[in-house]
Amino acid sequence: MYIVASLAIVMTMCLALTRALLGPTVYDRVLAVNMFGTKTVLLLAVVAFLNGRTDFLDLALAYALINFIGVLAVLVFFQSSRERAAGKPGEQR
Amino acid sequence: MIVVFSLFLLSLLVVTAIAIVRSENLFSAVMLSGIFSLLMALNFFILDAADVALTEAAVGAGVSTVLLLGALALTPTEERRRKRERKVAATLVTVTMIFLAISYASFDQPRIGDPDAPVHRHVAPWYLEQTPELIDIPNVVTAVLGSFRGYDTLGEVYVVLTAGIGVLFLLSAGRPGLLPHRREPRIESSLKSHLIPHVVGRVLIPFIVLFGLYVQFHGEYGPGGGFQAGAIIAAGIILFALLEGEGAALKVLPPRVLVGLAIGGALLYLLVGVACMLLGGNFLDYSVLAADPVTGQQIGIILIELGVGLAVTGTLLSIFHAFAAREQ
Amino acid sequence: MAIVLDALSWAMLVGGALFVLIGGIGALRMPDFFTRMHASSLTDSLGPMLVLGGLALQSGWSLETVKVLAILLFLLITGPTATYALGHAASVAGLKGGTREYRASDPREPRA
Amino acid sequence: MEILGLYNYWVFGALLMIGFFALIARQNLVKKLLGLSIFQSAVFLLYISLAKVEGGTAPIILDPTAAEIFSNPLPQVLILTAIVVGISTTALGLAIVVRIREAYDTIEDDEIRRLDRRS
Repeated sequence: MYIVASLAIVMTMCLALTRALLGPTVYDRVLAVNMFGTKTVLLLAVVAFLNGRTDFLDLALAYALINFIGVLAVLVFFQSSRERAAGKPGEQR
Repeated sequence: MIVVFSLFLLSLLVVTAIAIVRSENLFSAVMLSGIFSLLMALNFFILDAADVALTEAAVGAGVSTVLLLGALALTPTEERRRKRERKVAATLVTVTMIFLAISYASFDQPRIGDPDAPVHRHVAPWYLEQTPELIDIPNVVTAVLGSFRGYDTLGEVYVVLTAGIGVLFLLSAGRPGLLPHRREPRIESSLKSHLIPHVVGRVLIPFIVLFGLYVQFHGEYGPGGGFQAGAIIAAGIILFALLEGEGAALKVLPPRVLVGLAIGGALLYLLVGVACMLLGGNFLDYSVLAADPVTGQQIGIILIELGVGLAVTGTLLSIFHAFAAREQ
Repeated sequence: MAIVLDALSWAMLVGGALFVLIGGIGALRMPDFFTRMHASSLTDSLGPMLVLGGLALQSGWSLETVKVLAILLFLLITGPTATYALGHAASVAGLKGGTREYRASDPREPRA
Repeated sequence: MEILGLYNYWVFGALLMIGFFALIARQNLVKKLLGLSIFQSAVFLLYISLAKVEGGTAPIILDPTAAEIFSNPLPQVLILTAIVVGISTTALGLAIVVRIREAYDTIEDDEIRRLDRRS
């Protein structure tokens, strides 16, 4: 059963990767990366059970906590590049 | 069955790498390299390297994306389009030839996972055999990292520190002082105006730092150690900087403190080694730190892991702030 | 009792895997960004709930259960937040919904 | 099955060469750095693949009396430190790119060389 679950997750990762490759907008890529991160957490958890080394759940926990930062960093990047494009005063480039 | 996964994930790795090189927009290349890092961690995990996978997770998910985006904010994100050049074709041919040569050479290599391969016949069995006896901690990786090959790790910590100092030098040129100083308040790019991410992020920060501390001090018993913990804690504080604006993060942890952490951590490692010499042992031979050699080894490993954690946190955060300060 | 729990956890695992897969297909096949986000975000909450719930039932009552539930908790907090933030950013940037293909007038990649 | 045991080497070779290609054929300096980090990851993958022992598990000995097979800890230690070193050296490279962009207003290698020749 673990095998079935992990196979489905790996298939989904494949689909998410395809979406990241196709784009077309930059938001699709960010969405795909976010999806990929969630699937990574799930796969790590399932494989930890599959191998019987459940002490390695720490890894999945690390990703569950940290993946969020990447998306937020992207948002800050968008925001600052929009501000810069709007030519806010005091922004010398 | 796990073999099939492994093959599949390895193939995805190659696809992603090709996509990174082909994409003309640097932003999407950075996004794809985030996926590359996730895949890399999964592959490490399936190849039984839990510690390495945790390191890749800690570094790749938080710090690496943030640094690349910080640099992209200072450079054009679009790669200039150009006609297909002759040089590209020639390179492609050369690269393919070398790839074929490597593949051909691989037929003489031991199969992956072969227990009789030369790698497994050298010092590794000795490490696995002696760790419970000499150091008595479950995680052999931490034992080798901290004690058996402590010299290597010392060198690596100083390489990280040197790279951090280099970044500070390069990015602080043209302004007074080496450290990025407190600046005039300005319109900062923070997520303060976004209520939901702001609240959720603030809830998350203590858990990330707590988890970092757990990884730091649980490194003897499970996957973890100073390098992973340093990267995770740095990621937590970077999250704070993203939410509250970079100035607020600098107020909590000023540049001086960060540089102090980096240098202090590296010095702590060195001083543990010197203390061993003063107590009559060899450099970085922790057995002399306590009456019982095994306890001495454990104390030594905990101390140097602490030094590594401090140095990595300080260096990564200094690098992050150096990029952010350049943005204005 | 044990067999019931076992069967329940297997059912949850397989069901969760199914939802995850459906979300993946949706994210690939849907026609525009917001519908794709719809497909992936809903299943990103339901899938982990079922998969990790199944794993928690498997592990009995131990430290592993706590860890699995912690992972689930963090995923449930961060996933929707990330989706909200992304959707907000996309709509502020002027990306329009509606079932049509990408048009050249849509904001594409940000320029610095 | 025997031949599949070599697959990791091929992936290593492919990644190595993809990174190398980006390093040589791409003019954009950030792209070159990304290529460098792919190159680096290829080496990481090779080391970790070598550390794998069939039927083994990660080298964390919870019960010293049990006769378990463990994978090789040494390459893992080397790569663990190398990952953190890798990100800091990448940051150093990015810092140099940022300075180049400020001095030349471009990060394309050929344009930089043209500007150099002109001055």
